Amino acid sequence: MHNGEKTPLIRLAKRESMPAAAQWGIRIAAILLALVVGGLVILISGNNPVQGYATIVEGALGKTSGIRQTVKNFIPLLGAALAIAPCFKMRFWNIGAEGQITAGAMCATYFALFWADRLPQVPLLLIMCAAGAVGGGIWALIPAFFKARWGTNETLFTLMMNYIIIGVVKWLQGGPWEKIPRGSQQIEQFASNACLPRVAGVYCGWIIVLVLTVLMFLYMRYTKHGYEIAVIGESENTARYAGMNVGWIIMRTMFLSGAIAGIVGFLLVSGANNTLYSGVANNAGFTAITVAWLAQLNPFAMVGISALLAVLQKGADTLNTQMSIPVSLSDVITGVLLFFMLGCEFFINYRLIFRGAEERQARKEAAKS
Amino acid sequence: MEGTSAIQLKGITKRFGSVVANDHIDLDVKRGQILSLLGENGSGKTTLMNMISGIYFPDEGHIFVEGKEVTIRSPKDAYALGIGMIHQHFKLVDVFTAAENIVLGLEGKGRFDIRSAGRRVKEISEKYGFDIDPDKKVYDMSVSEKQTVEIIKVLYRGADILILDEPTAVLTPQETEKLFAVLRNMRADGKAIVIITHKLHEVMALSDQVAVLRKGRYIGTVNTAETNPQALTEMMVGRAVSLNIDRPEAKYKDLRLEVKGLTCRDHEGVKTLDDVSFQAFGGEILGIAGIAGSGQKELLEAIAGLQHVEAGSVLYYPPHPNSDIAGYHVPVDRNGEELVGKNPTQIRKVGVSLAFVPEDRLGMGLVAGMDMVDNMMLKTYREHKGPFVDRKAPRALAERLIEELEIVTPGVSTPVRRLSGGNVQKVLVGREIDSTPTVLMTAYPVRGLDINSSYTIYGLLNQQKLKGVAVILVGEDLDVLLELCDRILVLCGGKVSGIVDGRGTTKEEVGLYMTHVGGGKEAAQDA
Amino acid sequence: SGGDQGSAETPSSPESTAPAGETTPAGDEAKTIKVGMVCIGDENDQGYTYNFMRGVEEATAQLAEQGINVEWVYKTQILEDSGCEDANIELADAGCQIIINNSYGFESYMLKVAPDYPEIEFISCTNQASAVDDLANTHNAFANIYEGRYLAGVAGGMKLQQLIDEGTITAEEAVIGYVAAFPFAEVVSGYTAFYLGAKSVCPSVTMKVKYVNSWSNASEEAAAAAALADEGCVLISQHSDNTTPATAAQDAGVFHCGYNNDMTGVAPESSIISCRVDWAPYFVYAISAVANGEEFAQDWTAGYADGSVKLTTLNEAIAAPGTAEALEAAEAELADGLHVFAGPLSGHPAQDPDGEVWSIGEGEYFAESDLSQEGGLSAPQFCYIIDGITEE
Amino acid sequence: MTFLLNLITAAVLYGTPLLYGTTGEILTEKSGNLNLGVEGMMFMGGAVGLGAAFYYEKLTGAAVSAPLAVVIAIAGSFLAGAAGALIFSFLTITLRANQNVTGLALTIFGTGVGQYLGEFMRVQEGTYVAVSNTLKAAFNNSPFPAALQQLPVVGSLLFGHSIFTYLGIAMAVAMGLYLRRSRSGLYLRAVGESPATADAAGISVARYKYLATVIGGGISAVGGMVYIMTVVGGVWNHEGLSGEGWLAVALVIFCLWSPYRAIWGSILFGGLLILYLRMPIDLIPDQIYKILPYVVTVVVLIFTSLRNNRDKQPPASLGLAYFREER
Ligand SMILES: Nc1ncnc2c1ncn2[C@@H]1O[C@H](COP(=O)(O)OP(=O)(O)OP(=O)(O)O)[C@@H](O)[C@H]1O
Ligand SMILES: Nc1ncnc2c1ncn2[C@@H]1O[C@H](COP(=O)(O)OP(=O)(O)OP(=O)(O)O)[C@@H](O)[C@H]1O
Ligand SMILES: [Mg+2]
Ligand SMILES: [Mg+2]
Repeated sequence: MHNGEKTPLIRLAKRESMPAAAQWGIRIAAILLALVVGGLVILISGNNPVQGYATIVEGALGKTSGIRQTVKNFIPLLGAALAIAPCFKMRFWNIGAEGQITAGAMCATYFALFWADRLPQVPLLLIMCAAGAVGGGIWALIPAFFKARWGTNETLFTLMMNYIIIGVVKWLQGGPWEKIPRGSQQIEQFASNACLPRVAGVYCGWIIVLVLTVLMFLYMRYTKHGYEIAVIGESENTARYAGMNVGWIIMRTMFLSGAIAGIVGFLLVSGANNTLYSGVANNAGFTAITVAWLAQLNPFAMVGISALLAVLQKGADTLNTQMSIPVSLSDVITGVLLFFMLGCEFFINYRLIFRGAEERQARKEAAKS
Repeated sequence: MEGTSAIQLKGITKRFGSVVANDHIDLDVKRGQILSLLGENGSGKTTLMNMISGIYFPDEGHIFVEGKEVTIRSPKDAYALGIGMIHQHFKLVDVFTAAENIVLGLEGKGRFDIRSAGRRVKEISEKYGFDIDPDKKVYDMSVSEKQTVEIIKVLYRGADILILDEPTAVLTPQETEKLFAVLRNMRADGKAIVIITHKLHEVMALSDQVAVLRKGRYIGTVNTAETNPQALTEMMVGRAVSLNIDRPEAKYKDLRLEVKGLTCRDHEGVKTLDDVSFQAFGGEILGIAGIAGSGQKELLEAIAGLQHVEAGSVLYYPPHPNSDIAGYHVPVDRNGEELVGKNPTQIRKVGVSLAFVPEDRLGMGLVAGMDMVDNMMLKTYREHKGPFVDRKAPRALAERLIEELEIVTPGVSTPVRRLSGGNVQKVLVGREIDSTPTVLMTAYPVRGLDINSSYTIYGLLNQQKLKGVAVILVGEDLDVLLELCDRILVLCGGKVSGIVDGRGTTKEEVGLYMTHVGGGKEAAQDA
Repeated sequence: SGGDQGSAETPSSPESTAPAGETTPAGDEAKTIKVGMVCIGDENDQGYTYNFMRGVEEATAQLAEQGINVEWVYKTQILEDSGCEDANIELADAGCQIIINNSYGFESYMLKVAPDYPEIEFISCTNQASAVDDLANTHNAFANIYEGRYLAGVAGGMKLQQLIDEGTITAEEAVIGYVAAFPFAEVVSGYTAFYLGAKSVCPSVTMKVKYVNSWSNASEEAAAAAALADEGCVLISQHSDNTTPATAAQDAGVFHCGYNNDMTGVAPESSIISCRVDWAPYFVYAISAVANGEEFAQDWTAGYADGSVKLTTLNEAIAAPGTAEALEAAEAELADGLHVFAGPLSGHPAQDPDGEVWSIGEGEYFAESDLSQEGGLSAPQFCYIIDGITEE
Repeated sequence: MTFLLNLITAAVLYGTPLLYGTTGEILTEKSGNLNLGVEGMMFMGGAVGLGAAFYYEKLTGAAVSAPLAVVIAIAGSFLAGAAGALIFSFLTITLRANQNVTGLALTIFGTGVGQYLGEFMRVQEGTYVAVSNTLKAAFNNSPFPAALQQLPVVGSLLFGHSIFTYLGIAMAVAMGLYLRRSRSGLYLRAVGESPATADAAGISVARYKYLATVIGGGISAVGGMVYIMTVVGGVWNHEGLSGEGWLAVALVIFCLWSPYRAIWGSILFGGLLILYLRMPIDLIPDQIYKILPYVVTVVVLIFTSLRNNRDKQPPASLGLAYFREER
């Protein structure tokens, strides 16, 4: 444009597509940039950032015990992200995975506490898993029902459901399920037949979530259900027109999502903690939302991103122990990392056009011809 | 003043990704004139106008208003230059009143007084003969009321360069006439008006000049008085096109669908269909005419099982099992199958297909973000056994449609969102026809389509009719309905106000039925 | 004791630990012991873990004088879940000879790790399983904090009696409000001791207890204290971790006795005194035993007289005249073997308020945390709601 | 009677921080931005607000001016929240990131920053970070003369609350008037309902969104400061805010995006928070009692969707990014 004065300094245009390599280049650059900013945060807090990052990596991946704990952090993150994926694909903003995990954990715990003396390990674990799935599923089904029937806002509904179930577990923990002698606010540790066996030093949940990753990928990509979910996510009207029972599919998908979250709950009580408490989900349900989103709902990408966050979590813990850097500081760094990763998608989807860039381009072309 | 340039465009270029929507376009809009902007779908009309009204920013080129070069960065800049645009898709806030929508974005001094704005609105609407309640919420308004609000919005701002993007697509002939009267008034006031429309008779009736775009390029401007529809079409399309619509006579006609006393209500309990009865025959095109919102959509949806039916029945008479729908007259020997109470899948299974093209054509029939393959299987994905979807058959179908219907697309895996309007429509109609229906229902199949694409669609419908399919066509262009349909059913306020023979009726007769139930009788008396 | 809250010198990381040998007095050979500690909070919590850290500080200094260097390794902000198990493993793998778990909920996880490391001594504070488990390397320890609460109760009771004597309140209006975490023996034993201490100097006193069902929830603790004040309580005490009961008491214009830390800094107009456990004696005892290759008790307790329970500085500005003397007298009695839970007492089991009446007569006493008794435990056992106290 | 008055007084005390958190979020959401980072912003506001008052007092010593301290605390917390909201705005408005996810990230970041600042001050001071009694009184006591406060019944009911209650109510009323009656309020609502429409009408969508979100975030964060200075007594406590921000998000739904309803809604929620302590019901365990606010919110959510009143729905574009050239 001529009167360059008034042309906007920067304009935006939507990009058609970007080669996958370039996309990942941008994402990795964003992560590196975030680490630099995070390093500044560490520096300002009066610590050595290089040493800090070395400690994080060393703590999370250096020793077997560290790796085990990293894997332990990784399991619920990946599991919950997988649970969230189909809902988000359907544009159903389920932010209730935290509660669904808790509900599943609660139902699985019922069998661990009251059926362990009657059943051998394998059937007991299967029943606990099923109970967890049903519990999480039902907890997710409630908001889904109201959404399907009356269009009740699911973001806020599922959010509230988290606090409700956590309150219920607090009550069980200090009331009917409290161990004897009373007053401890704790539920008895599970009998050994209600505990998941370990594989390579970590309870076998990691195998389960990795299998779930593949299944979820197939489910979303190749099944009729996956197709229906994608159609509803694009347009409910179209889905209805195609003869899909939208309400039913919403409920079915949410049940499935809740069920997977519930299985994660089962893994947490049976594998990790061998008992139930109100904080059993420990924010995995919330963090998984960022995982699912940053992975663009691709199950395999979720593996990588949950691993990254799990390393950061464990590393933060080491940071706290070894350099007495408070846990709060690692929350700040995690926040910064998420900000950068969220922000960088913009540069993948849009193109910036700077003032005068075109004239220069035009002049160049003119010079050529 | 008259005849001087209001807006001049020089070398305007706009790209969307790899699409060049406008390619070095020059245009001259004069004061005191109505300029029609004509072009096939996707030729860049809307894009060009959006750059004048500040929605988009040009990649290259210069805009002059009153001879001075300007930079329009936002709609605000455009308003400041006296440019107002009424968009193809309404830009109104549903939960606001008319008055609130109208004053939106206006710089104001002193206390904000919505009531005095309401009075101004009343004044303007009285001056131009609109009828609008400033305190009515937009969500309670009909389409034409919404458009009225849009027009008043522009007038309220005192714009003297007015752009209307397909304003008549949703209006009845009477409403269109009213709008044109207003536009002529404004022309007399010395305003510059650009109108985009696909209806050539409107172009001829209203405008002083016609500018034509083709595939993003500017082809030329002609004086309306010196041209005719045939010539304009050739400019648009780039080659000679026949403008006659065929109405072949099918060999056989047999009863396929009988609707009796169909009644539906909407959420608020208002009757959208009121005791509707008619018959549809294989081998004929039954047109459905009516003012927008008279129950057309509900009628088709009720038959297709997408609407809750309060009373009445829809009986389906299948063709004889031994006949392949393609043509032998076989007497119906059954009592008919009740469709009310069946779900859409069951109804589709018996052969009743609905190709519904809503205002937002990607909104319902197709999934915008999915590619052609996935769109092909939208209604058939269940047929295959097992939990997995089969993408082989739909892929083959997509490839066949691209070939047969000359769909322009980079490939079967391009999201249909990226296709142009006409091509999207072909994908949709092509898929429906492929399901070999015995009843094909379609609403506004050519809405917003250019002449060339429209004729392709008409041809497809005639083809089906000749195969013995019962075609039900909801249309908005009476000229087309009169030329294409064997019979025309007219809806008025959810009631059937008349069923006329397409060959023996006139536009006026149908128009009367559209506005009065039983209006036909008066018309008959007059005659 | 409010003055030495500085944390700058607190050894909070391995780096800040004095290198072995530096502080060793001449003559003795230097011994270095590596001790791990799993903490529910960290020293910034100004309450429970902070109090442990002060014990650590003190014990390290004392042990250095004995020629024992302690290298501390901390795991802070550990939740009462399997993270605690991981923390214990990590500390064991890091070569710690002693691992201390500072919160009640840690024990069940500690017990999962202990069998795998028979050479490491595992300590769980405020707990009781070592008496019943069959592991030789698990230990429990808790000081007789009820004695501290009894003394704080005396200071509070003095204030109440003063208010009665001045005519500010009637004898019936001498009501204590108690913000309690959870309904179990440690808490019940504590508030009963506080009540008995107050009653010993103000016979007409009664007490109301409200539970917040959390060890640490600032706003709910404040809400409970405010509710108690609104219900007519004129003195608030607490068994919870925050200072909000003190500030709420000050807002309501009533008095307060704290726990874990000196609270006069935040509520100078209402906080009279606080009591706390001093962990230094136990740490010195356990660590020196390990350093010297000796066995040490699997269940340990000590009281006020042993310096394991302490009072913070009395807020003279608001305390009743004669409080210091009354405290001295009570301390002397405790040293002489006074039983806090002495008869006549009667009440109902806390877990079963409608159950059978429990009582002991004149001259009898409930042997709280008395390891010399058959089945005695360091962890508190007294769990009755006695007459004069109401729970909600 | 006294019981009821006490209950209401306490409900107001606990409701006042929520009132700020909620009205701030209402302003934000009216612009179409769903900022789930309220908890984070309130956390930052709490730490910075307390810190501002604390260090101001430390600098001036006995010469401290209580009203000025209140102003400084408000300004400090507002700026902290506004800074958090600015990050959110930049990411969601300029970079068009997903709002739900960005909000959650802001929660993580904000609680981290708030907690870190609180601990940092604690370590620096080596003791409690607490304001003096003089300042505490300024923050907690009623601004009205004692004579008014001592009127029977109405005295404590109307005049017995802290300055923040009155400021909060005034702000909520002002915001209600702004949204309903002013030109710019109308435009803001238009942006939240249909940014494309607002844009075509010449309203600067980005500017409105930025301003509403940043100011809204600031107001929410003042709630964090009010919480620290009143409810928890002007001392930095280890838990920080314990979920107050999420409750504020719930309250936004409860009051159907109306600042007027937020006034009584926040008092009701404040009451529900503490009711279990003052009106124990034997049949209902405390833990179940405590989830009442959430249950009530769910019920309201369901009822509003059942009634389907067009004027009581969330802003139509809530949670969606806007790009002019998007189709
Ligand atoms: N989101 C998009 N990204 C890239 N290209 C697009 C996109 N949307 C549309 N296109 C391009 O636009 C062209 C035409 O599409 P469009 O839907 O605008 O048709 P149209 O002619 O404007 O229809 P109508 O007349 O009904 O408005 C296609 O060739 C396609 O390449
Ligand atoms: N926002 C957009 N993003 C991507 N492509 C676009 C966009 N707007 C328009 N296009 C493309 O630019 C071209 C011109 O579109 P435009 O809408 O201007 O056509 P039109 O002449 O108005 O057609 P119609 O008659 O269908 O309205 C088309 O190919 C269209 O797909
Ligand atoms: Mg177009
Ligand atoms: Mg167009």
